[in-house]
Amino acid sequence: MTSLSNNTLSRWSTDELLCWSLRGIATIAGTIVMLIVVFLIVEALPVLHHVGLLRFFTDPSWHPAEGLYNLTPMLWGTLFAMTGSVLIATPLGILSAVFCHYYAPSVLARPYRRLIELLAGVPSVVYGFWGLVVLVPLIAEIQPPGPSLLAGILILTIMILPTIALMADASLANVPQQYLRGAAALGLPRWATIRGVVFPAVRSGLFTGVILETGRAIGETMAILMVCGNVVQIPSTIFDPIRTLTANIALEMAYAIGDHRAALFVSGLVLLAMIVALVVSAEWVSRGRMYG
Amino acid sequence: TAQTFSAEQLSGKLVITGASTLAPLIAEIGKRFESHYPKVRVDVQTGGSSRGVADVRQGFADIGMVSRAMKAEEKDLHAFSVARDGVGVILHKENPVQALTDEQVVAIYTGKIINWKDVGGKDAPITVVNKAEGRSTLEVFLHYFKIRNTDVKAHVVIGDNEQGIKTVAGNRHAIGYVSIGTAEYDESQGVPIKLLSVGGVAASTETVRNGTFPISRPLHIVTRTPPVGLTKAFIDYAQSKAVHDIIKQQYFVPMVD
Amino acid sequence: MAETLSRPQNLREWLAFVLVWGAAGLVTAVFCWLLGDIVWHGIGHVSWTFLTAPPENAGRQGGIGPILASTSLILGVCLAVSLPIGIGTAVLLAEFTSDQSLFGRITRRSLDILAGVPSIVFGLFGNAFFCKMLGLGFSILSGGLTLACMVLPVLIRSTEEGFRAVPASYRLSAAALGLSRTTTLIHLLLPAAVPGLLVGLVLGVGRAIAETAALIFTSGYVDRMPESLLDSGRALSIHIFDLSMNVSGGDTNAYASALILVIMLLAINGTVSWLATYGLHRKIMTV
Amino acid sequence: MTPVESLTGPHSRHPLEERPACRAPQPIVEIDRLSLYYGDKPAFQDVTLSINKGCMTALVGPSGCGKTSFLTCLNRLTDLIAGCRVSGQITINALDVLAPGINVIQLRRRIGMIFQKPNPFPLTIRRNLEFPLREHGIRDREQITQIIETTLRAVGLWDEVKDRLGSPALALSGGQQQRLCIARALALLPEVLLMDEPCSALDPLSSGVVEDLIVGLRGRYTILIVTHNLAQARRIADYAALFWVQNGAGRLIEAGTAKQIFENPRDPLTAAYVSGMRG
Amino acid sequence: MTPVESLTGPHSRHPLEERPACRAPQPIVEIDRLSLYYGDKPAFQDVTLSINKGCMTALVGPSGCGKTSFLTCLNRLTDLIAGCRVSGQITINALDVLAPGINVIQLRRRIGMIFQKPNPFPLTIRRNLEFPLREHGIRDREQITQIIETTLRAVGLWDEVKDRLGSPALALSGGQQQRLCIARALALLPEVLLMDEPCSALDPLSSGVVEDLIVGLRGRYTILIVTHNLAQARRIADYAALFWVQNGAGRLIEAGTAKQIFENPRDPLTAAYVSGMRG
Ligand SMILES: Nc1ncnc2c1ncn2[C@@H]1O[C@H](COP(=O)(O)OP(=O)(O)OP(=O)(O)O)[C@@H](O)[C@H]1O
Ligand SMILES: Nc1ncnc2c1ncn2[C@@H]1O[C@H](COP(=O)(O)OP(=O)(O)OP(=O)(O)O)[C@@H](O)[C@H]1O
Ligand SMILES: [Mg+2]
Ligand SMILES: [Mg+2]
Repeated sequence: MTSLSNNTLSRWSTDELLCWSLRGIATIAGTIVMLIVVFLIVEALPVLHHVGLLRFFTDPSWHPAEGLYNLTPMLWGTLFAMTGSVLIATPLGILSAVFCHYYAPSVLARPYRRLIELLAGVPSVVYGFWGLVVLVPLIAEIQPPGPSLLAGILILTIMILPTIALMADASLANVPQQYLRGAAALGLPRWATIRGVVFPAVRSGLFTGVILETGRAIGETMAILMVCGNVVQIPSTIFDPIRTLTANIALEMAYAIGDHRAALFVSGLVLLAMIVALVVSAEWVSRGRMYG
Repeated sequence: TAQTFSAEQLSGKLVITGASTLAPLIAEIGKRFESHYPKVRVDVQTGGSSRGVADVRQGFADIGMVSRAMKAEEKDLHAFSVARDGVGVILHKENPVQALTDEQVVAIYTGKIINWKDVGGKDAPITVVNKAEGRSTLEVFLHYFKIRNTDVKAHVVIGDNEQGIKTVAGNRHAIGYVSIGTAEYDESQGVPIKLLSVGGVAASTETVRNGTFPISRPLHIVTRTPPVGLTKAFIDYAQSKAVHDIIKQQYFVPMVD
Repeated sequence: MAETLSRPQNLREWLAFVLVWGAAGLVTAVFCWLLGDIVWHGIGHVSWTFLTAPPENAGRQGGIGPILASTSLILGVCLAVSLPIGIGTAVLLAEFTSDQSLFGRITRRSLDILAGVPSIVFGLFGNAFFCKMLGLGFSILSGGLTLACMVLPVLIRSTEEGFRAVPASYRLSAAALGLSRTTTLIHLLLPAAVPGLLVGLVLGVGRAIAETAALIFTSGYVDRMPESLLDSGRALSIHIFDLSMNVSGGDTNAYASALILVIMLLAINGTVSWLATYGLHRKIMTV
Repeated sequence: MTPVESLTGPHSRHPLEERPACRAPQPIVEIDRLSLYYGDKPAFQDVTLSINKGCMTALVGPSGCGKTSFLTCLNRLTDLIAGCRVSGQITINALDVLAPGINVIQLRRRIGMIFQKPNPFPLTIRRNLEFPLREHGIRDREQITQIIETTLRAVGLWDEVKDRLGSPALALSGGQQQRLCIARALALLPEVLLMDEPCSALDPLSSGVVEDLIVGLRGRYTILIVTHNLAQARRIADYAALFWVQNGAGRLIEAGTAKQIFENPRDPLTAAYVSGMRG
Repeated sequence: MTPVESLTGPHSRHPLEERPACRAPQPIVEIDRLSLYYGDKPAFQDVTLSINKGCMTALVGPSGCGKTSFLTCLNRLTDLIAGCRVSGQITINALDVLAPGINVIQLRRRIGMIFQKPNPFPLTIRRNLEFPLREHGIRDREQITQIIETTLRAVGLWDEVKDRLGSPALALSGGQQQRLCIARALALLPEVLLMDEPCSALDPLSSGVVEDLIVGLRGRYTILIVTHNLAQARRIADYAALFWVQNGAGRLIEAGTAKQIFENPRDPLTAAYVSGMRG
């Protein structure tokens, strides 16, 4: 990679101006994160003061109206829903992009891409609504009650699929032609080329896609609230209802007061901590090489 | 009443925030109010009862909407009830169970009865639909049946009424409780649910209105200081007979006839 | 390139073939199911008056005219704010910061975190910060700004990928001619990075137009035709949410509104890619 | 021992036809009235040529006359290019190359190709060689290790890389990369090798090494080599063919033995090209 | 008229010093103990060399010995490479090139550079030339049109492209693209021209044309040319310098007049290189 960073010596003021204003702009992104963290902490402070952080993990249950604040089941709920959907959506999304580039005749590739772009913009309430009236009754037929971890995973999968699919699509478009021609000249069949040559070449883009989709999966609120059942428990099967941290906030924030309200902001903080853990471990996995 | 002000005297913007249950009703009342007083604008926002209380206290809103009885620690606010709302138990339409005693409801909600055959229905597990912590429907329901929320063994926890109705409509073995007006309307529209009578009284807006139905909640609007001027005019208007048709249109029950 | 005619040769190739087509088929099927549902229930209510008239009786009757206006304004504010910031940050990360530098790492990590913040937290934050602290109240401006914060990560990340895909030779040859970095950026790199930017834009617009939780607390619930950016305005997705979850008997209009939203999105995505291919072709002459 | 003799040793994993030396001209590739169009634009037209078994044939001509396009017809790489249309006939060892139903994968395995710009995959050195072998059904670990060593020795790369087979192939120098690409092609035991200016992107030292390697392959493989370097063509080729652009499309101007083309050209264009160029 | 004489005509938009022929050796670029490191790895070390005004100096040596890296020091393109560190001293016309505070933009304007791979911008032919001119403050439409014609004539491209100045530069052939790049550099009236193997990516016909062009520039510009083609270096250079990798870093082995280096090399490495290579 080339970088212009060392070239601070030029006397061209426009360049300096540009560099510094870009830095200013970029700082905004960082500042927003800071502001959000500070905001969450300030709002959560009262309850942290009263009950301390530990009880959010050791209390017998989540009944904030009665002073019980255990968040652990929701932490698991969030983790299960996220993991499940990322595990399904990632291969589906990547295969979708592969379809567009290497399998679909061009008359199909274009509308298919458009279709995925559309999926990216359907509001989460529509997904949730559809899940509630179509998907959940279907699941209820198999194994009551219907609203369940499974429903959440399926809806989340549809929702995050476009993110990974479009990112993968953009990365595949950048694969140097010479790799493809080299592979073809060796008589490598299509899938072998994709698996052996294309995927290694687009690691960085795929990785970015996974990070973004995971973020979206963790953060999704409305749809998950409508299909997951929202019972605070650690699920023992995928047919059990769960509640995620986001659903917890959305569900109870509207009518919560005092410590209950502050406790919901602790949910937000815990969620943020989860995201930070995710980002850090992603960095650790890639060891800084993936972004190159 | 509202007619004490002439259309010219009143002007300005009224910000109302609070319970989402009340928002469509107050918004419609606001629109009619605006049509009487062209220089007035009524902005209705949602966010929940607690948000209404908080916003009014901070002076961020002129009026708050609270869809429950006022709590002890909210005595600093001035509350005005605008309508009532009954809470009724619903089942899927195909469920053969026609009535449940209060004890049976309690047993179902506390997990002592988990199969419909124990209350005269088919052999199928019961799906218990409960409301989320903090919702006034929940509080009213629990209060009437004298259940502690920690004892409730729910299979699904929901937020808004429509979510409850859609959940029960999509699961033949579910039991839930929602706002009676909403349920009545949906039932009339062919949604496969049915309202159960409670304590022998049929659940309908009619029984809520005449006071015989035992589970109901008042819908309030609140202010921080005693209302004057525009705020007072609006509150008076919202409590007047002139809006009873709107209240009925939104499937709530007017306070007085 | 698609060598669509050659048949899979061995078992693994067949399996992959089936898998890829299967995945595409599955996605298409789910999509058609979902969209078919919306179209089926909604198409009957879409008419010119539905598009222009104000909602009546809490949205059960009437149209969505003011709501469309508010939605466009919110989206406009969101893009007007997030595009410059997004592109600027992407440029900084891709062109002016090495992968190892502390500033770049911190910014990049912050963005990853921002991407995972749930929209409801954005909503509460936007309400506290824009509505109350900055005194913007419930307004289209607050809503647009909150959305801008939300779409930034996706916009920046994909634009950055776009810049990384530009060949290094452009930068070297421009520098060797004594062109300033500013010029190089504006005239060469930016046009060449547009494909990446477009992915970001499509994803960002999609996310912004579909947002509910963040807007309830910021741009508000008022369904009057907005007169200024400081007026409260109800977004289409909130309207859909309210009709389907809060207003009994609102389902059909909810479906119709969802249909309009999908059509709106189609139009936006179409325009964006048209602008890109044609507008770009005038500027950048790749053959 | 020339580098390639070692190939016939442990490497002969299935009965190979005796690799033919270039003595009696015995056509292995027959090209009949071949034309190629990109969309409506012809790249070359009406080329009729036969390539003899075990011989090295050099294709020369100015830029854009369709040499690369011509090579890509022979292994059907043209299939990858949207809007590319080929007409005419190509037979390799009695196989009709342009027939729609043939097994392209097998065809390409039998015809190796080396590109102008070295194009190792973004994998390790070992994986670059192992991966195509596995795809072509060679699974045995030991055999693969064996083949890797043999082919790397054949291209003179073994001593340079044997300690770092696990490092990325893209970290090699240009010349090493090109030799790796040749090794990769040789590992599949092709019958015909197509080389598209294999040395032109390399410095003279590496270029010299690669040229030595190619000379070492002569007589063992049927080789079709495109080169800009007339001196090189003269040095190493048995046969030569000159392409030229006429009326906007490439044409085959003259073909014959290298000796005849370079010393006794019949066509005035050929005479001008082989004499007037700088080397 | 050599192609370049026309440059001094309508093109002399500001008083130009008389362009010097290469007669009396008069140093214009002085390089003193220059070393360059990529991270910790040295690309070349301790190079001391002076370049004479108006002369053509050829840099030769095997791949990876640091020739390209050396060129990029002279116009500070090294600034663009993360982790690249340069030590030593370079003076061009008394200007300390490596001083932190100098105006790099102006420096690069005075030092043109041509790359191995032709790299026109993805713009029209006209915009390729116009765009740098505008950047350097030449705004007058007519003057720009004038300069475009003059430089295109100077590189012998005018007749080929005058009717399609508005078409994409990337649609030109390789040789045309390279000549366009040279025109683009010449349009800025540089004092020194750096050329990094300007012909190696071209076919012999185009390569010949470009070489003719470079020969035409000789004596008009101070030119530093990297080439793999020893025959070419011999033909066109006044001076020559040989780089070689020793102990993992490039070194300057020998520098002198082209005649001396090619005919009477002092260093045995030089002797081996200039004799043993293929051309
Ligand atoms: N994919 C393509 N689409 C359209 N035209 C092409 C394509 N590839 C090559 N051409 C055109 O076809 C003609 C022949 O190209 P080709 O690359 O075969 O020539 P070449 O003899 O190999 O040239 P060179 O020596 O420069 O490699 C040229 O005019 C070229 O512009
Ligand atoms: N950006 C870079 N980062 C790290 N190492 C580099 C970089 N560019 C070049 N090198 C290394 O520096 C050394 C000198 O490279 P350079 O490109 O200057 O050689 P060269 O003489 O121009 O070679 P060639 O004839 O192949 O162009 C090589 O070992 C090369 O691998
Ligand atoms: Mg070619
Ligand atoms: Mg070089």
